[in-house]
Amino acid sequence: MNTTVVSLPEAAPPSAWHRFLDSDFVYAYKRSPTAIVSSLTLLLFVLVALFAPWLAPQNPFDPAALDLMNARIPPAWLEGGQWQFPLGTDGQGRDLLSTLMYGLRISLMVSFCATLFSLVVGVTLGLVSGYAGGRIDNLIMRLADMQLSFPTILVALLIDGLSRSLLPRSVHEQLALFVVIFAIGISTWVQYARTVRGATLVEKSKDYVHAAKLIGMGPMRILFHHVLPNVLGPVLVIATLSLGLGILTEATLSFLGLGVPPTSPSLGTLIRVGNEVLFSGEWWVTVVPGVCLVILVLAINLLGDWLRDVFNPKLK
Amino acid sequence: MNAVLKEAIVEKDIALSATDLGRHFPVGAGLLAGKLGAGRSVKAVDGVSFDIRRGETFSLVGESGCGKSTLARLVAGLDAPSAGSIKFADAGQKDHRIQMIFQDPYASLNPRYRIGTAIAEPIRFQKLLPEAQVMPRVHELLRQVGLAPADALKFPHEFSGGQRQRVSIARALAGNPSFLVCDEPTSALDVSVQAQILNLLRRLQEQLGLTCLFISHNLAVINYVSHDVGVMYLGRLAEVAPTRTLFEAPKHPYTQLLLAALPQLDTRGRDKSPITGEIPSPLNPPSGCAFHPRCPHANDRCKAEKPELTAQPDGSQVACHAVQERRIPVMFHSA
Amino acid sequence: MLRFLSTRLWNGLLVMTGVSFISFLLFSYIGDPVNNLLGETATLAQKEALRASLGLDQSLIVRFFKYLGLAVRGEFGISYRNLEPVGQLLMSRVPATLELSLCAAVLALGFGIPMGVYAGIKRNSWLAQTMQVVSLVGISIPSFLTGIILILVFSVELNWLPAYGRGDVVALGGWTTGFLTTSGWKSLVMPSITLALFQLTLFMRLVRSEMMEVLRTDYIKFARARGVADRSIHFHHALKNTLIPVITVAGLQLGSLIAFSIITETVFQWPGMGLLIIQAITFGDIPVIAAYLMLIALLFVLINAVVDLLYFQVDPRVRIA
Amino acid sequence: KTFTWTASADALSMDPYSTNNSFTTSFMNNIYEGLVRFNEKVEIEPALAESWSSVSPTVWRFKLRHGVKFHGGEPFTADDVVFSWQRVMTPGSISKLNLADVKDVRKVDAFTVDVETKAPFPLLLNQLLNLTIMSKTWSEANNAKEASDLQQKKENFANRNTNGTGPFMLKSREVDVKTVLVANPTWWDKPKHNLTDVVFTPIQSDATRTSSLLSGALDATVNVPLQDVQRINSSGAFTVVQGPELRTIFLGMDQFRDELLYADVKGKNPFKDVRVRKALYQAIDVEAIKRSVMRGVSWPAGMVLSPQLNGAPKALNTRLPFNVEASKKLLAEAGYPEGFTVGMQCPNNRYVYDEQICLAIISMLGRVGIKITPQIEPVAKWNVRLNTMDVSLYMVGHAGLPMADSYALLYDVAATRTATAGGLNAGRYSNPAFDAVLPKIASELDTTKRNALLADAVTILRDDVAYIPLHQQPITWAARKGVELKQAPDNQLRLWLITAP
Amino acid sequence: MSIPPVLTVQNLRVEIPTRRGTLLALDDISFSIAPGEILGFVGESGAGKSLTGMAILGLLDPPGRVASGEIRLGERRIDQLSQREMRKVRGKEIGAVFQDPLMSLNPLLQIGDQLVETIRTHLPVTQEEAVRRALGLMRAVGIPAPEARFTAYPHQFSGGMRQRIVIALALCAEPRLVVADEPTTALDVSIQAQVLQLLRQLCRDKGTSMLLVTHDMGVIAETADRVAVMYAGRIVEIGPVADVIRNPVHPYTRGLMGAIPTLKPVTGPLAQIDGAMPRLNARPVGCAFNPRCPSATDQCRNESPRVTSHGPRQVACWLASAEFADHKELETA
Ligand SMILES: Nc1ncnc2c1ncn2[C@@H]1O[C@H](COP(=O)(O)OP(=O)(O)OP(=O)(O)O)[C@@H](O)[C@H]1O
Ligand SMILES: Nc1ncnc2c1ncn2[C@@H]1O[C@H](COP(=O)(O)OP(=O)(O)OP(=O)(O)O)[C@@H](O)[C@H]1O
Ligand SMILES: [Mg+2]
Ligand SMILES: [Mg+2]
Repeated sequence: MNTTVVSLPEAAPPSAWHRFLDSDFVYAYKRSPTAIVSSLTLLLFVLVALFAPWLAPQNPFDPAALDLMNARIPPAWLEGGQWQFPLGTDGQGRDLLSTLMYGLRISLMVSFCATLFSLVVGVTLGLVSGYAGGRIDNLIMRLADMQLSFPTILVALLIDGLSRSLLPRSVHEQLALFVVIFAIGISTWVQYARTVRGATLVEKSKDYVHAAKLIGMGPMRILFHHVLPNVLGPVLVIATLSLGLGILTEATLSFLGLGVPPTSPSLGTLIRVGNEVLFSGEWWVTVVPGVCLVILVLAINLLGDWLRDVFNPKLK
Repeated sequence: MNAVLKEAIVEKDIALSATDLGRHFPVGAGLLAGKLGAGRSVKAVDGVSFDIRRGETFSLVGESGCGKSTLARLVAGLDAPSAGSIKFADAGQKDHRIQMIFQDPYASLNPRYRIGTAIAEPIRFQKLLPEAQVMPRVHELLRQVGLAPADALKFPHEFSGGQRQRVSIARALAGNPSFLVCDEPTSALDVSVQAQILNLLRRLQEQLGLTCLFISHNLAVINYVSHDVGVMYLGRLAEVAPTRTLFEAPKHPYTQLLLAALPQLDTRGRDKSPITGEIPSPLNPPSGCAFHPRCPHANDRCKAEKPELTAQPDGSQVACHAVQERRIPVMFHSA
Repeated sequence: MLRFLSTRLWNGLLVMTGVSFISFLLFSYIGDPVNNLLGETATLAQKEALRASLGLDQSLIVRFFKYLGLAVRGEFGISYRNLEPVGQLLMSRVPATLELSLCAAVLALGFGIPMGVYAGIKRNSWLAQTMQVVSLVGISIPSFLTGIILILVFSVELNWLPAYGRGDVVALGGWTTGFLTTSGWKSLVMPSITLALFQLTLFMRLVRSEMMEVLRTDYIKFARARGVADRSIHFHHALKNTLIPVITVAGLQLGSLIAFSIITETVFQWPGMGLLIIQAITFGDIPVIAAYLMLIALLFVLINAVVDLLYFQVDPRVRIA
Repeated sequence: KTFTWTASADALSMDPYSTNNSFTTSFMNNIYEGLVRFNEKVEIEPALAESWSSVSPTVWRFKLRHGVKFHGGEPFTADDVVFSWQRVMTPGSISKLNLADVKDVRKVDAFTVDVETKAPFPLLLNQLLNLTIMSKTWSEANNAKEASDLQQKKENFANRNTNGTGPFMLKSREVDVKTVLVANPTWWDKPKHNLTDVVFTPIQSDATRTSSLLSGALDATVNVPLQDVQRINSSGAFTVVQGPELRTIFLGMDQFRDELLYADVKGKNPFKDVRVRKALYQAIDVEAIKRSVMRGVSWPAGMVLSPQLNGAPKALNTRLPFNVEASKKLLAEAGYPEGFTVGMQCPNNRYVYDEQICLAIISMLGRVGIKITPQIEPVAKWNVRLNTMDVSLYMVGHAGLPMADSYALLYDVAATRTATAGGLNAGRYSNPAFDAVLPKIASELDTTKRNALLADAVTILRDDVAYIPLHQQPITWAARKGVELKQAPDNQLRLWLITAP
Repeated sequence: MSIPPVLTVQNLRVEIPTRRGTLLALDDISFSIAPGEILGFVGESGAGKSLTGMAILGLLDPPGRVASGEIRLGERRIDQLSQREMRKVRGKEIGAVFQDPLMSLNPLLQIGDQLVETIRTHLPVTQEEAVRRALGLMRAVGIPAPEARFTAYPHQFSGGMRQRIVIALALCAEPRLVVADEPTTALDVSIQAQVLQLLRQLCRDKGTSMLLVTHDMGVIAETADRVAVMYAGRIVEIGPVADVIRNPVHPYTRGLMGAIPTLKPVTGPLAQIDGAMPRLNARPVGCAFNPRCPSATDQCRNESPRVTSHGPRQVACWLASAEFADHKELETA
């Protein structure tokens, strides 16, 4: 067994933060331009999304603030552009820059929630499946097999339909967003479950788990206190990558008309709408959010890829 | 069990007695496996009986895959036997606690926990001490195993293998065990570190009066820590004897083989005629005495009939037809 | 082997039953075919009459068992949209999808694996890094956008390739193929690239990381220590070992290529199952949706079995001694 | 000449009775013909019947055309008409819904038939458009005596094969891929077209459709997205044909429930108050929608009827003025000075720019304080909403087709909703005065009187602000330069009128 | 020295650049192996035993590299050969056996294929000839019925059998030197004895030299002619096995000998060297062993000891001369 070389200062043990700064992870990070650029890009996007209401010149979600008179103004540097709308406006008279900021917010939110949701579901099922084994394991894995045969779009339809018939009317309006989140989330849990199950199978036979059993610890506590923290590495990588995928899936669902409501457009919705006007000369309506989406997803994917390499114990 | 033996050990208190212990693993998995498959199983442990006296160390030795760890897990209660029983003399009493030290020092500590937390876990979880006394006790334990109290804040990866094994020992002791199972605690360590750990274990056992089940594949290590030794071959006990008896008068051909094969510092140039043959697969064990394909003394009875442990005059028990029939010369140890 | 097959069969059955039930659930919740059949101006009485005649007014459970009973016999009813028997309809779409998926898979594997091997061997080279980033750009663009951009460039501007359809197809028995005509091949280019892009990146990255792992194993080191040539080490010793995870992933990916090429087929008007299902969904063509889901589930069950058999082929360790 | 064209969807079936999907019907009109047909101005002209006369208020006598042959060569006679009537009444038929007022069709002699209506019915000719004539011998020979039935397990022969009398004959068909027609050399009418073959390939995606046209693979496309018009025009090789459709787009309101489903007003329904409805009306600037959303191509509407629709009172096609102040005032009078919140149901793939129009309206209503919770959904789901009256404020459109008549539209849209009436009246508008006028229109055989009655009915709707009319949307077709498409406001491509260069 | 040694390593330094500076993994390693000789390397985990073997094979994992010193195979310098030339040396002139037989064989390739490929890489023989040779080799390493097992896969063999095949692979081209890195550590004692026996016999028959890396002093005692004891990247003591075992000079070697449990009756605690071997990045100034050394002097704490020769033995310890003086007395006495 090759242990990694770690310096052992004999003085007081370093603080957690110091240890973090001193870790291989941070070291690898500092040496990877890709990781730095992509994480900074992502950070920028996240900040913009978080603070959109304060940063955006206009609130594109407030229909009353929109004026059809301002529809289809090209970006400011083009002929007919106005500096009031730096990136131009769309067919509704929405300032594209503001729409973009808000769209980013929705996209990230949907993708983040979907990822979180599938992560929680997938990790829990994976842990239980791997730890319990036997019939439960078989059942969960068959569920996973089933999941594979359902396209996200059908899942979206099913969830939408089910929630409509099961939930009271009064909550329907807020549903659209959740339906998308659920649909995307449900479609990706299998990956987590399988990975975590595999990792759990490895971890549960490790002696520290036995040691915990010896003092009479129950399976749930062992799972969540001992096993869980040790299987989170690959989960983090999947989560990062599926964050990017989630944004694309949401865009695709929007393309099929099943995405988030058009009054609160996401990047995907914006592209879908822009996609329609690709021929008409108003290229900015699609190019601006398109480029933004590609950069965002690319940043996430690059980061995820890098994380995967860093976290792969077999490449240490 | 043999009447003579029972008398011999009556004055000493028996802490654990295992009777006809067996653990069989079904081969293959799946819903229909049991119904459609042949229902084969690996008899990892099969018909094993032994006693451990209070405050003493019973050792198990044997080659890889012979079922040592399985037996250890059964004794520790991590696994349930498919046959037979394990009886602890003080079972059910408040201070009956079993702890275990594991083979792989790199897997026996949760990498996410500071070792202080790891050592404190048995105390906290079993509420052995009020919270205020937990950390002092942890520090005390660390000192006891030769580490510094300041180490409590470190993570396992900051320690070498030997130090980790000390931490494991500290954690095991933290649970105030009345019984300690050590599953090859030094086989992953270098000799110089092994010596440290062996010395430590011996000292602790003497100081705390622990009863131990000690497992190793190295007879020399066994020699150093145990009172009684059991030699396992393919899930069954081949020979059980007090340590000195075993080393000076090994009776089972397999025991003799093990002793001969162990590389020794002073055996330079000895051109041993090594035992031929491979260790059989436990999936497909030989009939009769499992050792017969490799045994120079095997005859038809050995091929057909499983030998049982039988007591010998010098206090050892041997499961060998050849020994029973005195087909081979048998030495006896005179204490 | 027998046990293996029986377990597979049992698991497959379980999955199929589950899928059929869930897909059946879809029935009641994804839109009402009656509206599409009758037009929106039909009166309530007319709609009720049709609904009753379609049996949609019965309880879910009754319909499920009726449906299952028929489905087991291979009868899925008649499509609400086309009035064709569903089985026949699906089967008529299978060739298009399979040919497209096949091309995409060949592209993805044919380029992805060599690229991955290269990136794995020369992980720090300029070309490998570029391939990494470019391939990531590839999967960061939604496929509907990729499709449209390809059409704009190669159909509208350059006029090289047809924007839609399969071109001329030749019927061979019950199978229609576009492989035998020039226009068939031309039509395949853009859709298969669109479909392959994502998979290509996936395979490239998978092979890369597997390759990097395998190259660190002891047996590769030992092969080097025996003086085995680099080429043999990379392509004989290492590649074969990377294939095991690739097979698993390739199986699943082929499944999803076949099952979920909805977007690509819609953009290129590719007359396959993806286009069919999206139309069926829009129309509420329940029998088609249900049969499609069963078919896909069956497909995945089969693919799983094939993947396992391939394991047997590639990895001697899983062959039961 | 081969003419290749596309639309966004395929004809659903080749059996003309199996559906009343309007695209399928229009497609089938090139193969099968009825006793009468529409010309490009959507006016009735004789087809398989040469003339007709009234025998009694409820019985009409049709003289059939001589010398007409089916594509298979069988001569056309009265037997075929009677057979077709019988076939259209079989359980699987959906066309029969559009022949609800016909009671019976009887043979008088080989070239004469009598059609009996259930009551005096002026619109019989329009309704008979839906009775396309199939060959009796062919249908019987091919076991297609009954219309395609979804309950059957076998496919109906007529679903893939045709034998009509029309200008084109079906040559081959691959569902959703390609349908090829050839000109009928023995057509009874003098062809105005110069086509020999027609290739139809449906393309679902808007962008792909336009791309394919631009790439030169197609001669013509219908359903051109408005935004692509400029690009198509600018290429120089294509012409765009645009005109108003018969379809009027309007907003409906739930005027039935005592409390709206999706509103923050509890205990009462603001839409029951005409002032509120009027306030909404006046808050919407259709001119702005026309200019910005519709790219300058729409025809703002003052009533739910298109002025081109048979019998529509053109004079009433005037809008209430767009006036935000007036709107606010009306709201204040009605007791909602601060406005209220209400859900709005819109399709997003049904009408031209449906989603965008709704978004624009939401923004406009926002200015008078009416906050909208949008519920914008694909047509399949939106349909269910209309069907189940799960609406509060909703967008809907109607063209009065297939009869292309004002009465039919009013009956669907504004008749008090019962099991058999008001099929599209999802808001359940109900006015006894209006309901009283309707039957009079239905049976009035005198055109002038009928038109006057229609004007009365429309006036009631306008006074009630039963609906908020928006506009007629454009039909946009495009074709290679030199191809004459002959667009009609019913959005049907009549192949027999097309000339290609 | 009349017969020139097969392998000469002189002042070998191996460095591993890491993010916390460059580690000196092997420091000033010098030794040679005579034809037919078995040189054992012992030492604790991480002492640099495997690294030495890998450096000789030219297979250091990047970023590790030979920083200075030279390695000669016979007369030829091999530490500066290109990868291509080195490949011809590996397998042909230097064979290798690694620790884990399960991991050393490609699990997806048949045993026969792996043998034939290796033979044909180095020897200009036909396929049939290669197969014949492969079968011969399998027989030579004691695999019964080689024809039947030719097409078997590694997993179908037991650990001991696998290690025999690994040995066969190493000996394919009859190399002059075999680097055996812990060839028996993963095996059970009874199997270990068989494998050691086999290695010894093959070397004796063919006159092959061997560098035997292990951490089991017992194995060395039974197998090797000479032994080198490594500690923290340096050779602390090297000499004939019997001498080193009987009269360890370096305090570390002495501690090591005392720490090995034996089968004799236990008299007291095992000799114990407190502490642990320092990590490469925390090597103390002076002699690396000084913090654990019971007799360390100020010199030990400040200066790294030079290797000094005492007859057939070389020791890197400031106290060695004094020790030898004592021994001399003892021996003469
Ligand atoms: N969970 C299990 N399922 C099936 N077989 C098992 C299981 N655990 C152990 N075995 C089998 O039981 C036998 C004994 O295993 P065990 O781990 O007890 O051996 P061991 O003596 O501890 O070996 P080692 O020295 O390698 O640790 C082995 O053949 C092993 O393959
Ligand atoms: N790539 C590397 N990066 C950093 N340190 C390394 C690297 N490779 C080896 N080392 C270090 O070099 C030292 C010598 O390693 P080596 O493998 O030669 O030890 P060894 O004596 O063979 O030990 P073992 O008995 O565990 O096999 C160890 O401390 C190891 O951690
Ligand atoms: Mg074990
Ligand atoms: Mg090593």
